[in-house]
Order: sequence, then structure tokens, then C-alpha cells
Amino acid sequence: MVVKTKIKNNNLCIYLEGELDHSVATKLRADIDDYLDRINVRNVVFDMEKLSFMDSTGIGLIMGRYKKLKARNIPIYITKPNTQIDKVLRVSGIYKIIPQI
Amino acid sequence: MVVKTKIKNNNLCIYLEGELDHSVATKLRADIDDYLDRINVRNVVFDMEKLSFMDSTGIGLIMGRYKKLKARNIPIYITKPNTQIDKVLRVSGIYKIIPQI
Amino acid sequence: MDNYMSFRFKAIAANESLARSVVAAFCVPSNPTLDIINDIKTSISEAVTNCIVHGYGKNTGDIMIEAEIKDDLFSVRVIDYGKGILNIDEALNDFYTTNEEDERSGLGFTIMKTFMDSLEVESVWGAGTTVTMTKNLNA
Amino acid sequence: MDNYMSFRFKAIAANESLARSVVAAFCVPSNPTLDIINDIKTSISEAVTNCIVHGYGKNTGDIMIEAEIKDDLFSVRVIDYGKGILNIDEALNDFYTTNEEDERSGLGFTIMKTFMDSLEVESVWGAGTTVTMTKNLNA
Ligand SMILES: Nc1ncnc2c1ncn2[C@@H]1O[C@H](COP(=O)(O)OP(=O)(O)O)[C@@H](O)[C@H]1O
Ligand SMILES: Nc1ncnc2c1ncn2[C@@H]1O[C@H](COP(=O)(O)OP(=O)(O)O)[C@@H](O)[C@H]1O
Repeated sequence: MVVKTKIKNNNLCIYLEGELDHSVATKLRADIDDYLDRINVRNVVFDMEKLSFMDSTGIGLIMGRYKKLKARNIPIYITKPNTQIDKVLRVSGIYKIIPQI
Repeated sequence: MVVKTKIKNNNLCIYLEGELDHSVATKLRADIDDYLDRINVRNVVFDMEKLSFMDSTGIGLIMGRYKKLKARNIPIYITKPNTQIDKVLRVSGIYKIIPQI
Repeated sequence: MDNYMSFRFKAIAANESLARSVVAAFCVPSNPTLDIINDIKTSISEAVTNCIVHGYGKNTGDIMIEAEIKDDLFSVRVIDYGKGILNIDEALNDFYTTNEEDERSGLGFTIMKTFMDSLEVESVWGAGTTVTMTKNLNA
Repeated sequence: MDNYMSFRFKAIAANESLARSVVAAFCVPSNPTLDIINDIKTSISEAVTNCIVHGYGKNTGDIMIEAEIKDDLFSVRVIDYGKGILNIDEALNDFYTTNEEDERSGLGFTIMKTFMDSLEVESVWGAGTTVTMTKNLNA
């Protein structure tokens, strides 16, 4: 599981690549949190264009980052999920608090 | 398993596509023989560019066509096998009677 | 084409994607849509992850997947021989999880219920859990 | 990463490609070269086809694949519960086949021997055959 980041106009984009399941979650979470702790931005976007698979582990991971960033008043967004991932996101109800852009 | 054919300058080219294993051999053999019985050509070439996998079933199939066509004095050739298929062909010793072009 | 298989493997996280691939490869010859394949892969991922995370936790053990296709009906059982579930009704609730510290969402069973045509959970406390799901491959 | 699996399935021709895919997916996390993966796929294809064509013939039954990875050494057993082999030495000869009418080449065992690091055949006449092969995944 690869993760890349880019900051543009004070917005952080986190690009997820590959398959997000329980086998990669612990390391992915540590990598993202390590990065988030060191920077200050206005918005965070999870770009899923290159994410090929995600199950409910991904929901837990995104919710976790949402809570951390909410405490710092930074809203988060999701963009470009594929059909399979969009279905998981929709069933979870997560779009109510983390809009898709 | 898909098979296409083309005749050019009295040479027949048989294009094999997909995976050639025992599960497709009976039908493939019938299709090819049905076709060979109805035409007369000078050479027959098995084009393997789009064949992604072949095991020893393919050796049996090519040898069978070789014998049939030898009786009619039509030589056969193999072209564009991938690395996996080339290795199977080499181990079989088939190149001694059916050259790769 | 009617078919069956059983697949037994080590309950480690690295085998989650293997389990998804094996079950998908088993279904593909029946020519389901990509959406149906994805629903099945996602549900298998949830069930197998549950065996590893909840069934075995820090312990090791095996996971067994038994699958069958009969007249386009796919049925699958995902079995572990781990901890078991005390209260299944509670476990099936949306957002219910016993593993909040690991950021589990409590949505595994919700996804299996929603993505598959049927879901059944049997468990013996201390002996393991069997999740049975079915889905029509050409609905 | 050490791992193991066992995969049992219906002995029908349509499962030959399934068996190849499952074994390949099992080996991939060890990061072998594509050539090594292809050698293994080809050998599994030969062994499984033999179970279907020779072990069961017109009968039906199950095929069991037991595989293990330990310190980069892949070992696999392909088992059928069919007819068995009377004379194994003879069967192992290049070009030897009992099924010439079906255009078998008699090269299945030759390929397994050449493509894998080791090959062992055990058989009980009337009870079935077990083919054991090993290959170093990072040679
Ligand atoms: N195979 C299992 N063995 C033991 N407990 C399980 C198993 N599967 C599920 N559970 C229990 O059911 C709860 C709900 O499961 P689920 O809906 O998949 O959510 P999550 O996995 O996010 O916790 C789990 O938190 C766990 O307590
Ligand atoms: N699983 C099996 N059960 C029974 N007989 C077998 C089995 N595998 C191989 N044999 C015997 O060994 C012979 C040689 O096998 P092989 O080298 O794979 O060539 P082929 O499959 O082309 O005949 C077969 O023709 C068959 O008589």
C-alpha cells in the first residue's frame, strides 16, 4: 500500500494507492498520523483515484483521521472513489460528515 | 479460448488467443481440424502472440496437427511464443520438427 | 457450471487479499458482473478480517472457506476455530465493535448483510464462528 | 513470510486455470520473478490435468492442493483419490503416455521435473496419486 501527499494552496491531498484492508491499516495509519502531526493545513482531501479496493477497515481509518482533525478544526473530504469503494462509503453513512468532492 | 485464422499468399496463419490447457483442447482441436480439412495451403503458421499460457496439452495439440499436415506435405511453423510457452516448447523438443519463425 | 471448493489457510493479515482473489477466481467462470464480484470480494474481506482480528486476535489458527456454486447461486461459509461470539444479535448491530482501540468501524456485518443476498452467523463461545452468505451470480 | 494453505476442489477441466491462479496468488507475496511464477503455474497445470485426465478419467472426484512456503522454499502436493499409477518409473519417462488417443504428449512429468527443483510421485493403485514438488522462490 503506497501513500503520497501533496500540499497546494494550504490544502493537503493524501493519495491512496493499492488495496486498503486490515493488513496495511496499522502502518498506513502511523504514516498518515506522523505526517499530519507535523503540518498545519486548511483542508485534508483523501484522493482515492488509485485505490483499487477498500473494506470497512478503511472506514475506521478515515473516521479516526476525521476525529483527530476535527479537534484541530480541519475538515476532511473524499474524492474519486471507484464504484466498489463508493458503495462501502455510502453504506457506512460517512458522506454525511465527510463530503465527497 | 479464441482462435482466428488468415490466409495470405497461400500461407495459413492460425492465431491462438488466451490460455491453451486441457479444458479447451477438445473444442480447439475440432475447430482447427474442421478448418484444415476444408482448405489447401502451402504452409501453416501458429501465431502465439496473444496466447498467454500453454502447457503440455498444447504440445500434444500441435504435434497432432503436425502429423495430419505432414501426410498432406504441408509444413508447419510456430511464431511469437511468450517466455513461458517458449520454455514448454523447448523442453518438448518440438522445435526440431516445427521451427520457430 | 456447478462447482465447489474449500480453501484453508493460515489466519494472518497477509492472506486477506489471497482469500479475496481465490473466491473471485472461483466465481468468475459463472460470468457475474464486476459489481457482483466486488460485492463478494468485499464481504469475504470483512468475514476473513473478522476471523483474524476478533476470532484469533493475538493467537494463530486456520481459516476455512467453503464455497459452492449451484444454478448460479453462490454460497460460502467462512469458518474460524477461535474465540467465538457471545451475543450474536448484538454483534450484528451497525457500528457495534469490541475493538474500538484498533479503529474498527463496527460495520463488517453491516456490509456483508447489505452486499450479499443472505447472511447467517453461528458461533460457539470458545470454539469458533461460522459465517454463511449467499449471492445470486446472475441476478 | 512463512505461510500455508490447502485447496480442495472438484476435478473438472474448468478448474485447471483456477488451480493455477490460486497457487500463483499464494506465491506472489514472496516476490518471486515472473519466470519462477510461470514455472510453478505450468507445473501445477500439468499435475492437476493429470488428476483429471488420468486419475479420474470419466469419473468425478476431488483434487487437493497442499502448499507451504518456508524460508522462501515453496513446496506443494497435488493429490487425487483416483485410479493410481501401476508403474511410476515408466510413467516418469519422457513421451510415455497411456492416453495417446487424446493426443496427450507424455511430457507432463518431464515439464514438472524440468521446471521445479524437485519432483516426487507416490501412488497406490486404485487409491490415488500424490505428486510433491518444491521450488526455491528466490533462487
Ligand atoms: N469471527 C469472529 N470471532 C469473534 N468475534 C467476532 C467475529 N466476527 C465478528 N465478531 C464480533 O462482532 C463484532 C462486530 O463485527 P463487525 O460488524 O464485523 O465489526 P468490526 O469488525 O468493525 O468490529 C466484532 O467487534 C466482534 O466483537
Ligand atoms: N494423477 C495420475 N493418476 C493416474 N495416472 C497418472 C497420473 N499422472 C500421470 N499418470 C500416468 O503417467 C503417464 C505420464 O504422465 P505425463 O508425463 O504427465 O504425460 P501425459 O499426461 O501427457 O500422459 C500418464 O499417461 C498416466 O498413465
